[in-house]
Amino acid sequence: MADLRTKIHNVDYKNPVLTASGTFGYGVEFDDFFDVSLLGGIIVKGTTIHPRQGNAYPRMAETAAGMLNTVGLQNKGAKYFKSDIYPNLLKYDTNILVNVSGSTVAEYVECAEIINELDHIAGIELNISCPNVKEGGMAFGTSCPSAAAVVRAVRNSYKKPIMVKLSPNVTDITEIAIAVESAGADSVSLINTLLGMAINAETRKPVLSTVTGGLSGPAVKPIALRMVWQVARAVRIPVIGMGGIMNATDAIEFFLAGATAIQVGTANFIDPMASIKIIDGIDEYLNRHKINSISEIIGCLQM
Amino acid sequence: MADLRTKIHNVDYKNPVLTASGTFGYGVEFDDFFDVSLLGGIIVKGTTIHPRQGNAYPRMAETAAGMLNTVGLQNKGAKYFKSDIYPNLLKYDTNILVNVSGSTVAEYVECAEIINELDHIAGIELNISCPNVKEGGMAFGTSCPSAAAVVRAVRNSYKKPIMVKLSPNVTDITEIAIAVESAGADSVSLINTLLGMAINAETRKPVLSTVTGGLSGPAVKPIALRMVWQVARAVRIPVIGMGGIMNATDAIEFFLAGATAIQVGTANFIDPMASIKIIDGIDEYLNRHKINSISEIIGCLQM
Amino acid sequence: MRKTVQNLKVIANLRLNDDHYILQLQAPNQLQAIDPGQFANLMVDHSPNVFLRRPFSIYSVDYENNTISIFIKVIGEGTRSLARLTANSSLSVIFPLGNSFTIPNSNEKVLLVGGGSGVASLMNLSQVLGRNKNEVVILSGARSSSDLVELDHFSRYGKLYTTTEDGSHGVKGYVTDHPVIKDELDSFSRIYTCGPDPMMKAVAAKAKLKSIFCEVSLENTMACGFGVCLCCVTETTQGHKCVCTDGPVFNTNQLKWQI
Amino acid sequence: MRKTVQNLKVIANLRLNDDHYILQLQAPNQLQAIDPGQFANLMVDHSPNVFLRRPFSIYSVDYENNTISIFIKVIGEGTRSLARLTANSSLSVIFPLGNSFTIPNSNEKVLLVGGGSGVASLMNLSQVLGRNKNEVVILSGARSSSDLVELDHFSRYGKLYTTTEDGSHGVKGYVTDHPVIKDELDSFSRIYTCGPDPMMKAVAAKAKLKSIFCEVSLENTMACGFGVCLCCVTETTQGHKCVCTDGPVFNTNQLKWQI
Ligand SMILES: Cc1cc2nc3c(=O)[nH]c(=O)nc-3n(C[C@H](O)[C@H](O)[C@H](O)COP(=O)(O)OP(=O)(O)OC[C@H]3O[C@@H](n4cnc5c(N)ncnc54)[C@H](O)[C@@H]3O)c2cc1C
Ligand SMILES: Cc1cc2nc3c(=O)[nH]c(=O)nc-3n(C[C@H](O)[C@H](O)[C@H](O)COP(=O)(O)OP(=O)(O)OC[C@H]3O[C@@H](n4cnc5c(N)ncnc54)[C@H](O)[C@@H]3O)c2cc1C
Ligand SMILES: Cc1cc2nc3c(=O)[nH]c(=O)nc-3n(C[C@H](O)[C@H](O)[C@H](O)COP(=O)(O)O)c2cc1C
Ligand SMILES: Cc1cc2nc3c(=O)[nH]c(=O)nc-3n(C[C@H](O)[C@H](O)[C@H](O)COP(=O)(O)O)c2cc1C
Ligand code: FES
Ligand code: FES
Repeated sequence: MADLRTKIHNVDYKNPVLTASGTFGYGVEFDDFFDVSLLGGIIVKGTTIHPRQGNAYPRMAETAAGMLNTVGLQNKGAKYFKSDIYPNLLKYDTNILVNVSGSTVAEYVECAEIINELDHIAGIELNISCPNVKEGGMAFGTSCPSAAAVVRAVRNSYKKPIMVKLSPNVTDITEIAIAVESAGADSVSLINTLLGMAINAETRKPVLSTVTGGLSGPAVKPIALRMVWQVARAVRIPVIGMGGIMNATDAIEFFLAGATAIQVGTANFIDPMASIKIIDGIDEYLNRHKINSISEIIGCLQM
Repeated sequence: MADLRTKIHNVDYKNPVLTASGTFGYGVEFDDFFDVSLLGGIIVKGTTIHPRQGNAYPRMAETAAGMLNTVGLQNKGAKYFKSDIYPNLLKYDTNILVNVSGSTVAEYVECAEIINELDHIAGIELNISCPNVKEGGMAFGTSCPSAAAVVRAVRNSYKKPIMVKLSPNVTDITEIAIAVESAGADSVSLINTLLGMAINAETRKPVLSTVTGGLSGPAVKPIALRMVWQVARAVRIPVIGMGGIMNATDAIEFFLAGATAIQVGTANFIDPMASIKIIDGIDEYLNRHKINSISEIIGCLQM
Repeated sequence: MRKTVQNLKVIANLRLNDDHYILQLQAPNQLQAIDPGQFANLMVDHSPNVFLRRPFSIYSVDYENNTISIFIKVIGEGTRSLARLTANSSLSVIFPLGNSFTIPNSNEKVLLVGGGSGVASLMNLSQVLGRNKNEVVILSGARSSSDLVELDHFSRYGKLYTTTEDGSHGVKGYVTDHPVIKDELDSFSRIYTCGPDPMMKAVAAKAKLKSIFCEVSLENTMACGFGVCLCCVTETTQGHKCVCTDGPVFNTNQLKWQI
Repeated sequence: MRKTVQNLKVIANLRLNDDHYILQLQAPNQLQAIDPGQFANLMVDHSPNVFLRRPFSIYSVDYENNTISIFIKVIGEGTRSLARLTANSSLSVIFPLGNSFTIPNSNEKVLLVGGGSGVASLMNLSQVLGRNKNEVVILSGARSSSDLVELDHFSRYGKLYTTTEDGSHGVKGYVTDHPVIKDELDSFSRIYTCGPDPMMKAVAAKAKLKSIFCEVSLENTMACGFGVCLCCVTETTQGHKCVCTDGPVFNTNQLKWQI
């Protein structure tokens, strides 16, 4: 058994496999499948200060080796999370992070303040990259000043680690990463979904209610891997990689590119056991290559 | 038989199916497979003023529903094209466009001037979006001023239509499209490849000699379709769509999104007959839907 | 029953006609209770263009032999690929998923209205109702007689009527043109329906008019099938609800499309 | 012969052992000449993670029955999927592709050195050389005896020697440790080789030392296989050349890796 422990900022993770926001519910949906406490961490569903109905149906389109979604941050709001969901998460012996979104900087701050009151939450993942909301979301994450502004504001009122989730829909993701690092981010996670679109040729209509949506799955892996590699060389804070990770080999590629930890997203839909299998597979890889600890391969791409 | 004729700027095309630069050689490589004159047009290989060796091997990595390439504009230069290749293209009764690249604005201009001397060439496709060269290429296509500068300079010395090929590796592709339209582009084509990366987990090395490369194939179709849709609503000049088109249904989706014509790229590798099958399939679609002419579906996405 | 991901063995793939198949799957262990209306999410291997699983109602359950069967109508690459599965292959299945139909009291007379392959989600229900000693009437509507399959099977559990749009079997027209709905609706205390949206809406409208209890099984497109992606929502009187966990069965009074 | 895309019928898929298969394919029409060293690009259907075609040498040709065969060593998902093909399935094949080995004069004594599955590209050559009345010596090197297949077949066309790294068959060691190369190389006027890069380089170095004509067949990764993507290049004395059209056969004097 290799040493899978990793550290993101000042928080210890038993292993480097987290589940991505919006693809793992609140974890409880997976209780039937496996012991969720085996995970390195869970990033729960995108949470906003006010309840959100999300976008209209249809919200999903299957694409080549991927899918588009336009959920639009449907959630019952931070207060409901605190009162009704948080208590159910206390049973988990793993790091739970809340993915926080807002339409304005003030909303991000208000939401983060509520999460700040919750002891069993290890940190927040600041989502400045959701492509499926009219206001806020990706609009913040695609320019350096606005990205930095959100992070700075939340930094002032949130005490625990802030992971900032970056958008891939930008010309130069390292610029944004550097901006949020300077503004006080403790780590960055990437990538969120790529803005895409699907059309039904027979009906001549867009498939999604909002026309465009966010692309995820193996289709985006080459782009995600490139961005993780670029960002890991540009910032000093830890980089958490995701985008199309389906198995342990994919995960290893992200570690080599410089990710301190990874997140499993769309794979959870196809195989609910994916994240657990990935943990086992990483261990198997390290043993086979006679590597003692995961830290020995992070950023160790041989050029 | 539906009317497949389309017009890009002032040039008539017998049908809206062109083949994408770098995926169809000079056309002659397909003579064994089918009568190349049946195509709406051919965009020949990326051409530069000076001969280029291109990048080192390995230049290719297969990815989920796609591939990465880093050919790096290997070609024998514009003069060789004029003397040795152009004469072989005279036999084709279709529109032939030359894809022109350069490391500096001056190189683009010099190259375009040589192509300007060739009567049987219907226009140039200005490649300001190649992700696989150290100088020029995508560097021009990712900022409005530099994109406009190249187009303006070439516009002064090239007399026939200029199609400008846009990079998807940008925050807002409509800005670039508008910039090149203002600078004198007669049409825009999109998308070129997305910058990606592949790692071999076993060897712990990048798969490509240049580490990063350009992603193409069905994996990118949702992104391409979204960008074509956005650009078609932002500019008045014709938009030529491409990115992951494998069959006629894919092509129809691009027409609905607003493409006046489409280009077939990576599909040529997997099925050399793909472009011809797409022409037939478009005709079949139009007949089945009782639509007389391709022009009746361009941009006709029902919202 | 706790939902699980299991590799089931294909014991048979019965071809009913060109477009309709019944896939029989063997579970390795004792099946726990599967309620009528619940569904399974099937992995499609060996199909380059299918990325996500495909949801199907659990057509019937055999607790003695620990087998379930799935009724498949071929409509695209995923169903085409499943239709090609041969005996002894292995299939990854997540099941049982979703809620289930409300079971009436034993004496009630109930109507099951299936449109096209939607009728599949009513088979397990009809068996349970049969065992429950309900008076069951089944109305199966389709475009043409070739879409009407497994009629013998259904008629074992209740009185069976059919409609076809082209008149090739039963009453010509839509299900709502059938006398059972036009003239006899009052005699039923409950209606259960599954099929194309317009059909379900038409049936629900009739039920509402007569204030008859009506449940529908919806078939929204799904990414996960177990409540985590929030892609499969339908609008209800209480906002967006997931078809995969809050449904697939809804009382039509809850649904926004109820007129 | 003009290159074509054809749907060939699988007439048999012979399993030699766990990892090695011979796929026999029937062409619908009369085969034109296929030269030794040429290859075919095979479509892999029903495999979700395989996007591009896979190139394979044309192992042998039967002009009477219009069949070709392909030797497949399973190394990843594409080859695994091809190994599963059953008789009567249809396979899209682009062929014949690439250049071919130079055929010597009839009296010449030639050495064929194959490493692992690289030996496959030498089968057709050995047949042609046999017919050409050459004195043919074949040296087949592999990791272990289980990688040495089709030996009977090869020995029909020449004198066959083997080496294995683990000593389980023939001489223990690499092909370059075999007496035929160590001691008898002078007796050959030509060497043809295909296998892993280090092996080909070692053989080429010996050939150069003795100034013996030496051709290699390279196996660079390919996207198209017919000269349009420029992905498969190798460095030569005349710059980058495409392995799929300028090769796969190169005289080692042309190659940059020739020491
Ligand atoms: C809860 C549930 C239970 C179901 N039970 C059954 C069953 O018992 N038997 C059965 O045959 N089918 C059933 N279905 C439908 C089945 O899931 C789809 O037919 C299948 O997913 C299609 O996959 P495909 O790859 O063949 O088609 P695709 O290639 O995915 O789709 C082909 C075309 O059909 C459309 N389409 C696909 N799925 C749906 C849908 N659910 N609603 C509307 N349009 C759709 C697509 O947009 C596309 O135009 C059920 C669906 C759900 C959600
Ligand atoms: C001209 C030519 C002729 C060939 N002839 C034969 C033949 O007759 N019989 C035969 O069994 N094979 C032959 N090959 C090799 C064969 O094409 C590959 O084994 C096959 O493409 C692998 O596909 P896969 O999907 O199984 O493996 P993949 O999953 O694609 O690859 C598995 C691993 O092998 C590596 N790999 C794949 N292909 C190559 C390669 N060509 N060179 C180096 N590493 C590679 C990959 O990087 C990966 O690490 C030939 C190749 C070429 C170019
Ligand atoms: C259905 C769905 C919902 C998502 N919701 C969120 C969300 O609420 N917040 C967020 O930051 N990312 C969200 N994401 C993005 C994922 O967390 C992840 O960044 C992305 O899917 C790429 O990883 P993958 O390819 O492994 O899925 C969502 C993705 C999907 C597919
Ligand atoms: C191997 C390869 C080489 C390419 N070379 C060029 C080129 O020289 N100039 C150019 O503008 N685009 C080049 N492209 C990009 C294609 O023309 C096209 O924009 C891209 O591949 C997306 O379309 P597709 O998904 O249909 O392939 C190349 C693409 C590939 C795969
Ligand atoms: S399909 Fe994912 S929540 Fe219903
Ligand atoms: S594989 Fe495309 S040029 Fe050789």
